[in-house]
Amino acid sequence: MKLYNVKLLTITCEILAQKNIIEILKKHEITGYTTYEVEGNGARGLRGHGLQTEKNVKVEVIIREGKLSDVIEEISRTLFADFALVLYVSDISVVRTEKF
Amino acid sequence: MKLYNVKLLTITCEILAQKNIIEILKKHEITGYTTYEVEGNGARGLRGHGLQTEKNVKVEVIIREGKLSDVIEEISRTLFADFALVLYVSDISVVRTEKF
Amino acid sequence: MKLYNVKLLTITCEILAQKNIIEILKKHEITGYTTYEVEGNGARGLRGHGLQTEKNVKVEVIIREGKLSDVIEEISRTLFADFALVLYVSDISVVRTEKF
Amino acid sequence: MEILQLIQSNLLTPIILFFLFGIIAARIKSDLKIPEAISEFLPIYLLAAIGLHGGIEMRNTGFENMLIPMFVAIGLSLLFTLNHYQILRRLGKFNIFDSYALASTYGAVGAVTFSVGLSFLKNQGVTSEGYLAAILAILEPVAFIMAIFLTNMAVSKQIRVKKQSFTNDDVSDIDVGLRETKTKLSQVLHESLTGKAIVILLGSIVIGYMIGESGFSSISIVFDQMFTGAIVIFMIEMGIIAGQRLGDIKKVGVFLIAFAVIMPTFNGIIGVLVATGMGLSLGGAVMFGLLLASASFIAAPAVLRHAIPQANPSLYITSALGITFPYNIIVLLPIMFAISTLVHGEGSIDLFNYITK
Amino acid sequence: MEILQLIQSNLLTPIILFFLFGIIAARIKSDLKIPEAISEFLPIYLLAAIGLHGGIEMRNTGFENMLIPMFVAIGLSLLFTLNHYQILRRLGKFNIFDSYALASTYGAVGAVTFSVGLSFLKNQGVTSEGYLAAILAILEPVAFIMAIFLTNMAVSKQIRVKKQSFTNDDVSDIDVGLRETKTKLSQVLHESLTGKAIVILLGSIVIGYMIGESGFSSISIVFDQMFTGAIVIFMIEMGIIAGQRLGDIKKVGVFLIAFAVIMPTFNGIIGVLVATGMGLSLGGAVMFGLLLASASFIAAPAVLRHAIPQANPSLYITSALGITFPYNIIVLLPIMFAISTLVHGEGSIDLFNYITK
Amino acid sequence: MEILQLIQSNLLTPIILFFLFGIIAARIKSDLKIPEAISEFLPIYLLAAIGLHGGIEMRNTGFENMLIPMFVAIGLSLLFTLNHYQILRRLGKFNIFDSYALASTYGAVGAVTFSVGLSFLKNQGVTSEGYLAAILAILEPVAFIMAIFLTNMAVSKQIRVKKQSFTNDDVSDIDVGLRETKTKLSQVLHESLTGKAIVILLGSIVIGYMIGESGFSSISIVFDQMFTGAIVIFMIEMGIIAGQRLGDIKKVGVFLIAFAVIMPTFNGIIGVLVATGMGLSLGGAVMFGLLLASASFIAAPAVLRHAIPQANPSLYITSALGITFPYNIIVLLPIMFAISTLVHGEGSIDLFNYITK
Ligand SMILES: Nc1ncnc2c1ncn2[C@@H]1O[C@H](COP(=O)(O)O)[C@@H](O)[C@H]1O
Ligand SMILES: Nc1ncnc2c1ncn2[C@@H]1O[C@H](COP(=O)(O)O)[C@@H](O)[C@H]1O
Ligand SMILES: Nc1ncnc2c1ncn2[C@@H]1O[C@H](COP(=O)(O)O)[C@@H](O)[C@H]1O
Ligand code: NA
Ligand code: NA
Ligand code: NA
Repeated sequence: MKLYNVKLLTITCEILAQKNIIEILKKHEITGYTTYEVEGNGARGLRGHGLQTEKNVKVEVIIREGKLSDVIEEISRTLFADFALVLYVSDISVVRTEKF
Repeated sequence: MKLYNVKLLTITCEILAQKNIIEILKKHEITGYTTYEVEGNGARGLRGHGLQTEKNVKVEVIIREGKLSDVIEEISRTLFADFALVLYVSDISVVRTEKF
Repeated sequence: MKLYNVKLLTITCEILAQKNIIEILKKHEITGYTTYEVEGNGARGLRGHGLQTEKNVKVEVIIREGKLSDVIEEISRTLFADFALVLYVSDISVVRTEKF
Repeated sequence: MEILQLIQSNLLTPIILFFLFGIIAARIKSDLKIPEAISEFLPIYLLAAIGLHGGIEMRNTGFENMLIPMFVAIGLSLLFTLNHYQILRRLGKFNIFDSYALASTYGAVGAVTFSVGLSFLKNQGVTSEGYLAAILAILEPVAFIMAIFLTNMAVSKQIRVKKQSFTNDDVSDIDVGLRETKTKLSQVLHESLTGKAIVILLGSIVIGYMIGESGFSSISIVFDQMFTGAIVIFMIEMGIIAGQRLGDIKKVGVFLIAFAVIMPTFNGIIGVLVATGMGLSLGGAVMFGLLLASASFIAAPAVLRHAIPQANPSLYITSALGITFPYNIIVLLPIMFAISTLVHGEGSIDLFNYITK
Repeated sequence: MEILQLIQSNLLTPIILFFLFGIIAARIKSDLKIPEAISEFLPIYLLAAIGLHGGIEMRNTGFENMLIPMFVAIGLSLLFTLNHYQILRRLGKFNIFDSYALASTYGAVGAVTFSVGLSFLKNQGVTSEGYLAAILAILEPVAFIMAIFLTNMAVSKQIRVKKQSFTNDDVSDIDVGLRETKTKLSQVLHESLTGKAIVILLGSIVIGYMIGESGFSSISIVFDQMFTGAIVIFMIEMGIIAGQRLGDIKKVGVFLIAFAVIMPTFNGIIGVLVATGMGLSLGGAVMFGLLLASASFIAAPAVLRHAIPQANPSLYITSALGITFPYNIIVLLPIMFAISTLVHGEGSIDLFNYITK
Repeated sequence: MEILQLIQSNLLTPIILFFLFGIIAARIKSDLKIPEAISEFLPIYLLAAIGLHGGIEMRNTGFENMLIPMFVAIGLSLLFTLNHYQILRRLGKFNIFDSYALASTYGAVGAVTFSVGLSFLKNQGVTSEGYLAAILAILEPVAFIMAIFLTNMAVSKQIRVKKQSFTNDDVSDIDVGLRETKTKLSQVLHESLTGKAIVILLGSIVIGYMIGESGFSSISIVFDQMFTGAIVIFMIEMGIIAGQRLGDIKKVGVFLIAFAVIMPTFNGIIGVLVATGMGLSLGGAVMFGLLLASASFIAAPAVLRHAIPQANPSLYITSALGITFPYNIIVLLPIMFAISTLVHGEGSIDLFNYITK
């Protein structure tokens, strides 16, 4: 089975920033993503206990290398300052590269 | 600590395909896997809202390179056409290679 | 956007071992991590059904290569024997390396 | 005229209003939703309550007279499923998979619709035969199993035809295909019979039968008095989900929209008449009609996605949940009640009571 | 003296005791918690119950006389929000973002506080005007919208000032900024109005109005009789969350602590007096005061985090939930009740009944 | 003879039937399950209800006479735990870790069993002393703490022995080991005392005591009348989990199966007799016996997995939940009721009433 190299962008952030992330993705014409709620600890303290709005969410995006940089740049610029947020990139391989 | 290279196969699909995936894994004598429910968006639209049966699930399998190709091939052949499904492979390292 | 290479340590284990993992992280002065509940199958059988205490959890830690080995070593030594547990390491890149 | 008044009076019950409210909430894109755990629990609760109630009734009245209605219901369900298939395939020009999937969705029954029907009757002060809960349980898998069987037959035939026209290279593949078909059918049978809806329903019927009224008293506040309130909460979620699907209705096409309204009306009215003919009570005939009129939207995706994965799920879910369900509980239920009242010869009096009430 | 007795008697109700219990459980680091699905569902349930109740009352008593109290409430809420802002910005030296966020948190209303107030009155055998539920719904977004509008005005001004002092390179950026501001405001408006709290509350009021007492009877066990029990369960979770925040109280500073106690007292007492002046009943005046006294802690983070992301959420959540909420339900509610009793000229008799009870 | 009739009559209650139903559902591999949030919430609810009830009773009857039963219960629990250990280690040939884990699982108490017991008595129209809820809370950690203490002593001894036989290289390691043991014990103590079960139970007892009957009335529908219905729902899930474990019973071995039946019988009957000797009522003696007979399966894994991680959890969970729990609620409870009736000298009359009822 031939596999093609693409990137996986993973964003872990407070749940109220999810909408902002999805909007940024949409702006860059990315409509494929996977999300799920998580708990966590970081610079802004323990998150995921207490009020519903204080949970974290992970957003995972399989993305071509070409779009990656722009998306990361916009997330960094608009969200890093105000929101609890961590992001990272990994190398992955997929079967159907035309999907991404 | 010596680490050994293996593969991580990640399948994100509609929850009703989970059983099919697990069966394919079993057929290839893979009994180790991790699953969790997620939401997502893709070619088949927004998933994870509404009816229970319209959620997505992620299935993660730590797997030796040897078996990888066959598993991917069978999933592609039997499920790609009918189910909302995305899969990717990443390189990982583990401590206890005998477990996989 | 300049990206920096770090490691992602992923631990999948029974939920009652989560506290032990977090303590080990704390001991190595790691306070950033993300956790979420999962189900799974492995050497200790199907987990995630039945009693609350029989679920699994995934703990993900973005970590500098320097600390990685010690953390893995301590987890292996103290928890491998008694708990259902699997761990792996992947290569990732981040924007703000000073966070980790 | 009276029917319109019945419909209007039904519209003003909390169950219907909260359902419509849910639809509106979804249309204005509100973030309102009933947490998953609650909306997953409520059908279990509703089925347990229905089952207990049915079981207790059966203990009181015996279940000898249940056999005929049950077999008639099964027969009608199979007949209707075949009928749906012909209509969808011939007139609707749907492919074989979608046709069978839709045919069985409408041949099967809807437990939520049944709950609403019971509440409707309660509201009218009318009772129904307890064994109808048992028929609900038995009817659940019938239409699916037939549709799946027929689909697999059709597929096997296609494969066999291919086999003859191609070279022998694929023979083993085809054998595997045939074997898989059989496995699938027995799997679906097992999955259907052990599906949570049937299991909790049958279990509760048996338990209700064993404990009777006296054993039930200690739990009647939870399993009887809270019933309508629980449906109301569930209807909010059903409304939200139906509302989210309204946008997809255009995609299902005019033919299916018409099918989703006309077919249940036809099936339901026949059900009421047949049931009356078999001697069921006014309320029992309504519930019998509702069984045949209702389409499955909770069980259907779970069963059909495995059994006929080639069928497009948004067709059968959208039409069953987005069109037929609202139509059934808002419009058809009062219509069937009026018809049943009429054919039970108590028309004038009952309707009068109802309207003046 | 009598007020102390009222407070003491209020302290010994299950609602308050389970809230304090939750705080203690959090402080001793117990792993007790109400599962998320339950604590997500309970506010929806409480608002539905409040709305239904209010709607039914409005059907009984008409809602002509609701208009004046409503506009007065809106006016007071806007006035108070501006007042909060001045105090926080001038005296408290908070930055513009935190000031507006806090000002609107205290200008907005708290649905949970409202629920506790209704239970308190029920306990006293006192009723209140049904339309107050509608005022609760209408008041919810008012303070937020104003604060967000003013914040965006201020930010735009800052940007415009920058624009004049810098080179033209950033012009397009600034235009984008201004456009984004407008989008944001209309987004917040839409999000507020379609937010689950308002939607379920308004929906239930309308439904309550349509079904009336008779339609409600079938669901009154769930939506009326279980109300206080449900609040009790919710208060355990509220106590736990408040308890977890107690540690952060030091961080909010003495000024904000004082603000979080004095401001609600001031707003609430004015509310009681104004309401009494407008002719509201004893209980109605208490609830009107409570609307103005209460701070929002469930809606606030969801709205403000998007609208004023620069504001520090732990400031407004901690002060509203950790200080004002306990103060309001334990201390201020009985105080307002005593004042309302006094100004309604039934002081001696009612208080006497209350205390001897 | 009468005991068989008691068992049979107990079998036909909704609680037991739904438990058996859950077992069957699991055995036929149905996908039925109670959503996690609900089954996580129900024990909290049940303990709150038990606690409130107990607290109100204690307010009515005083708690002076609670001290002796409490200390006797603690004494018996410790004694039984030691006894279990000897039997398991000597006769059962289990290793030290499994022996202590199992010994304390059976020395500890089961809150769910206690709930079922209360419902059983309610069903019989018999009351029990309110302070037994407090004894339930106090007894919860006792057996665990002793077992953990003894396990750690044993491990330290082993390490010390090793230390003498090996070179000095490991000394620091051993010191660390000993220090860790102490930390562990104090951790377990803290975790046990702040564990959700104890916290909600003690808190509710105190609140029940403070509010009394009159304060309880507003929440009695939720915390009293819904109690049995809530247990029924929980028992479905318990049945499912027990059913899933039935397959593991072979793995625990004949010895442990016998232990899981004989030991509770022995402990329970002694409990009933001792309680009767101390002057507890008919129902109180049954509940006292049940406390001693019951094994812990919700608290046990959470405590023991941390404290004695070397022990195999499937041994103590399977035997406590899969064998002892069903045995206790189906067979032993009626037996203890019969014995208590007998030794309370009301045998003939009560049993007669019971059976003819
Ligand atoms: N080192 C890390 N490894 C994994 N996840 C992290 C790490 N640091 C932060 N996070 C996650 O990112 C969220 C926001 O981080 P922060 O902005 O540092 O509070 C945290 O709540 C965690 O869920
Ligand atoms: N580009 C992507 N990145 C991450 N997840 C995706 C992506 N595309 C699809 N998915 C996930 O895979 C599921 C099925 O995708 P699809 O078959 O394209 O509808 C979606 O619901 C998402 O959860
Ligand atoms: N090969 C695998 N791939 C992914 N997850 C695994 C694998 N093996 C085990 N796991 C996860 O790790 C948990 C503990 O594994 P074990 O100790 O083998 O029972 C399982 O319940 C799974 O969630
Ligand atoms: Na049907
Ligand atoms: Na306010
Ligand atoms: Na015991």
